[in-house]
Amino acid sequence: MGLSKLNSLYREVILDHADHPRHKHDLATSTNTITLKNPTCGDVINLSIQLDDQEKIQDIGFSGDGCTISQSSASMMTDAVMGKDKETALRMAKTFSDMVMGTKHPQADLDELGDAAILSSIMSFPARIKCATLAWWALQRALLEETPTDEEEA
Amino acid sequence: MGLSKLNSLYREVILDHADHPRHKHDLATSTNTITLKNPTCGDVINLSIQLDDQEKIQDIGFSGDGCTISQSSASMMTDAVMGKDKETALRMAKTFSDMVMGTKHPQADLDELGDAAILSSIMSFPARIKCATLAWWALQRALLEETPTDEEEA
Amino acid sequence: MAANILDIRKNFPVLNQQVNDEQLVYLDNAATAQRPTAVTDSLVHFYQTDNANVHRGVHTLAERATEDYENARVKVQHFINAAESAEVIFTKGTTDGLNLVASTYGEQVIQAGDEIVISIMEHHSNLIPWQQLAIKKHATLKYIGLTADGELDMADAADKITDKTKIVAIAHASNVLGTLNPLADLAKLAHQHGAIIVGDGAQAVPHHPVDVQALDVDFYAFSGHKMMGPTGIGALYGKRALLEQMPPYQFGGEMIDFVHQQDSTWAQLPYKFEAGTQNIAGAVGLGSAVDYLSDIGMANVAAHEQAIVDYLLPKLVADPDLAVYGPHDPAKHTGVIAFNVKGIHPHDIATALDMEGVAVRAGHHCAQPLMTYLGLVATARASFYLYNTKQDADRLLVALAETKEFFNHGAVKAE
Amino acid sequence: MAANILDIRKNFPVLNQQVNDEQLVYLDNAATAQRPTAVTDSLVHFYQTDNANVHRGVHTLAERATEDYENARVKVQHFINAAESAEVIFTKGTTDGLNLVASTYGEQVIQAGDEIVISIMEHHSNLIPWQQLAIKKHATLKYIGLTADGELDMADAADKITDKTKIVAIAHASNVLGTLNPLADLAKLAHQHGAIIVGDGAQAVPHHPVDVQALDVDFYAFSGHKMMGPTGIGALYGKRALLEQMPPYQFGGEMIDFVHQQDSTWAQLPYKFEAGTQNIAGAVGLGSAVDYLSDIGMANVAAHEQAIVDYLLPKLVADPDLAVYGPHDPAKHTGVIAFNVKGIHPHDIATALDMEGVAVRAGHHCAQPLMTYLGLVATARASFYLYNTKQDADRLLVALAETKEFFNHGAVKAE
Ligand SMILES: Cc1ncc(COP(=O)(O)O)c(C=O)c1O
Ligand SMILES: Cc1ncc(COP(=O)(O)O)c(C=O)c1O
Repeated sequence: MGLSKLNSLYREVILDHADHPRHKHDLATSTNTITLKNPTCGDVINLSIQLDDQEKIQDIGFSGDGCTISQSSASMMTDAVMGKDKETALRMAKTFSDMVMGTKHPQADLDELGDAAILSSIMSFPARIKCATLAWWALQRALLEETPTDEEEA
Repeated sequence: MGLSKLNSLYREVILDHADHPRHKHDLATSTNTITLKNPTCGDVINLSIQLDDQEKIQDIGFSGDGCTISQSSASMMTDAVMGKDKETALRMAKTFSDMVMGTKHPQADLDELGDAAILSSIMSFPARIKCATLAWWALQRALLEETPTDEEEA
Repeated sequence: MAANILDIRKNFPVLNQQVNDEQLVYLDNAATAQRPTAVTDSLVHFYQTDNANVHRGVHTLAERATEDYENARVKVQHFINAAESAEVIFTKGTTDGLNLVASTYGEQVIQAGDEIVISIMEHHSNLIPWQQLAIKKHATLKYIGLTADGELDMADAADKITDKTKIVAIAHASNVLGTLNPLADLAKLAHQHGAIIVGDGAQAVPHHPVDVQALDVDFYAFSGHKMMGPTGIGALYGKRALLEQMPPYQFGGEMIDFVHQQDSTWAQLPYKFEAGTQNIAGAVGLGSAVDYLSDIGMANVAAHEQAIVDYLLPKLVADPDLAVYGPHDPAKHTGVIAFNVKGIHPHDIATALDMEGVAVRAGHHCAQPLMTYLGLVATARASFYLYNTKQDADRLLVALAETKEFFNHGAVKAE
Repeated sequence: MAANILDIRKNFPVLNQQVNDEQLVYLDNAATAQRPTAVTDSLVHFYQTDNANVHRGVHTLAERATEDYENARVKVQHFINAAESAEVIFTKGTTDGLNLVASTYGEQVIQAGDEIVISIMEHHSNLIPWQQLAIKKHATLKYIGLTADGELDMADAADKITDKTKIVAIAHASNVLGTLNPLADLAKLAHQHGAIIVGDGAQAVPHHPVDVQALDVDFYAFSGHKMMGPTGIGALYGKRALLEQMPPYQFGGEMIDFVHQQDSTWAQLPYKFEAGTQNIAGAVGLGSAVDYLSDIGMANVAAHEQAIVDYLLPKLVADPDLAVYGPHDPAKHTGVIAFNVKGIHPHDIATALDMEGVAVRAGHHCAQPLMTYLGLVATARASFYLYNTKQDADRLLVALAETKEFFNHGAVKAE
């Protein structure tokens, strides 16, 4: 029956991240923060990052509301980039967005994403791709210190 | 062959009126005048009427440019209304426009139109109905002393 | 009706397909309806026999195409009971029609300090044109709120509509709350204050008998694609006296009388508002959709949908895991049903239902201010039409139950 | 090409009919083209398999419809060689596209005293929007004239386009004179003076290879129905940098990011300019027309039409009873041929030719200022497309000879 196919999207690990999101908390201090909204569905993410002197992600946390995919993606993203330096994190964001759009990447790049690589399954659900990318997009823009337009700000 | 069907539209009498239009001249004096243009094709008619004290059409003349149908219709119209009183002429204009739109009229009304009644054939050529009605429309508006909008004026 | 529903479904080949290995249940009719073969046949027939550009053409195909196009206008006229066909302007759709009114009539009459009154349940298409007009003209945009059970608050309407109000613009039927608003009463109210009223008929014309003269609306816009017609066509009704005083909306071929180098004059109604080559085949297809719906009878269409609502709505309302928006009384609810399931995001619901072959929409339904007003970010929405059945409603109920099961523990267990 | 023209004609069932007991010869292609079965099939296929509203829909049909719609955009992009698909905006047609540019970019940049330069051969759709903008903004509308043989006068263009010029808007191909204007040269000229250039591609895209990047036009509008696509769909190309700085044209669903009660923000390109439900099936059909033309190859389409012009034009020019407008050199003339017959009004010609099954247009061709400039009120116009043949040209010649005969004495004798 149809619902069994859902398992290919909502893998156990995804549901687990959604139910028990990692790093879903505020940071005491942060060097880079951003709030982004997905206009299509209204999902929101507030992302805070603490970079150290070597531009390494010393701490990261998020808050916000959204669907299983966006919550889980944010959780997996924060897990994956914690402790990475800025450059690496930006490369991972690029790998992720390429991956969900179907652009091929070396396996090593995908491995670097950790749990997040599992979201390549989103490709079969085109309408949900934005749900998966919101967190990574926020990461990228926070690190590049791009200010969101007024509108994207919650 | 196809062209023979043209004879049903371009009857001898119609071609004759177009080739030798009656009353195609200016009037020395006139009580009612109008200039109308058919926006679709640019055809123009200048119509001058001399009404006497009893509101009878003492003289009528037209000038202008247009297709066979519009020229011939103007010629037949002026022939038909010459000497008629204003009320009769207005009734004839109504009969004519009803006729070409396919609305039934008593035979007596049609007879009153004289040669012009032959233009009922225009019904089978919907795109040309306006060519036939321009002159009658000018008559009506001249008699009712409606000023054309700036634009309709040549 | 119930007797021949299977015959009706045969007219919609698109329904006869599997989606994700399940028989399709199409419940996204508020977004767009499906088209009967009569409509697609009319398109193909037009293109393969009469196709030509309309008006001004002297040749036979042009005459036939013109007749087809103008006949379609007369069909639409009769369908909404407009006084004359010249009051029916073909547009691209509801959005196009509403923008036309805001950009012409609105531009002309709204001045600084004037008020425009809309409702909080408006679709963006009947909201942003007025919002932007108000911003541009330094006018005030006021919102009529809702009653506790999700209907338009008529007491608030009586408060908000004042002598300063120049335009009232209201959805005839809501695309979220499933309400049919009392447009005739609102028209009376608007007219008492010297305002005109614009009806957004996008969700009403496809599903209910509509009589623009009885409603006494000044303008009324709707879309072909939501009433089984083609995409890219719609109609705007306007009262002649208003249409005549308005400037044109777009400029180009067919809408002129005379064009000089430095000025131009405009054609008579309705052509003044139909610049350039129109969606001729689209109009013909809309005419054929009107024929199809008229043959069935709009009262029958409405009754069929009401029967489904009577059956389904109480079941949804009774489910403690569900929040159903709009009135809970089925008699006050159209076939547009927005809801949320506790703990499951509407996008997840829509994806899950799709896996069961049930097509619903999830999101803000182009009604963000309404979402904000209701304290929501999004909802799921199932919307029904003539070709839907009680079995479709059952399929929705079963799929919803399975979706809840899946997200609560099913999936994890399954892996 | 010549070898398979009969195969091509089989793709156009509408051509296979009798009109007034004669085999139809359709020579009104400049008004609208006919559609191959591939296009009507694509419409029916879309409606019967994928039909749904696009974007935001989570369910399978919505995903398929979105993919179909966006694929069509990419096809159009490649057809005119736009740099990216986001630079292709779907419109209702050329008129809609040109009005969009005048109402957004034009509104934004034109100020009192500025100049807008167009040509005297413009179609009303590329004339009145600029004329009305100039009137509204107290700007000056200037017209580039013609050379003695009916081509755009490039010396005059160099005079008229000055540093005060903000917008130049020119037909790529004339719908009366049968000229292909040097749009790339005009673009260079406009850019040298800091102006932008708008190309009206309505008569060019269907018949010639077009590369908007090579032309370096800033905007370029065309219609689907003149290039074998459905009615009610067209495209506007615009350079990203310009499109991004422009305000939206219409307001409604799909073109927003966030909507609050008193303000809103706009979606990214191209959606910012696509308010409300678009002509989704129309876009799919246009994509299929693009496929059809691309399969044949636009160079082949142009060559086929040129061969007919090479054959026909000298014969028409040689007839002392005919006045043929535009260049008399076939190499400089497209398949759009406007003419008059001495002593016979063009409407009478068109009616007579129709009796012979030959469909031509008569009138001002939505180019009244050009008619005035040429000292005419109207002309007849025969316009050719891919499916026309030299035999069609012969049928026109014979019918013209018989028409002359009829009006000179034939009919009277016949009665
Ligand atoms: C040169 C030119 N520009 C613009 C148009 C207007 O196109 P549409 O009527 O499809 O909007 C036409 C069509 O007649 C044309 O020939
Ligand atoms: C109430 C309402 N108004 C307006 C619209 C806009 O209609 P369209 O997208 O066809 O222009 C819709 C369609 O979603 C609607 O539901």
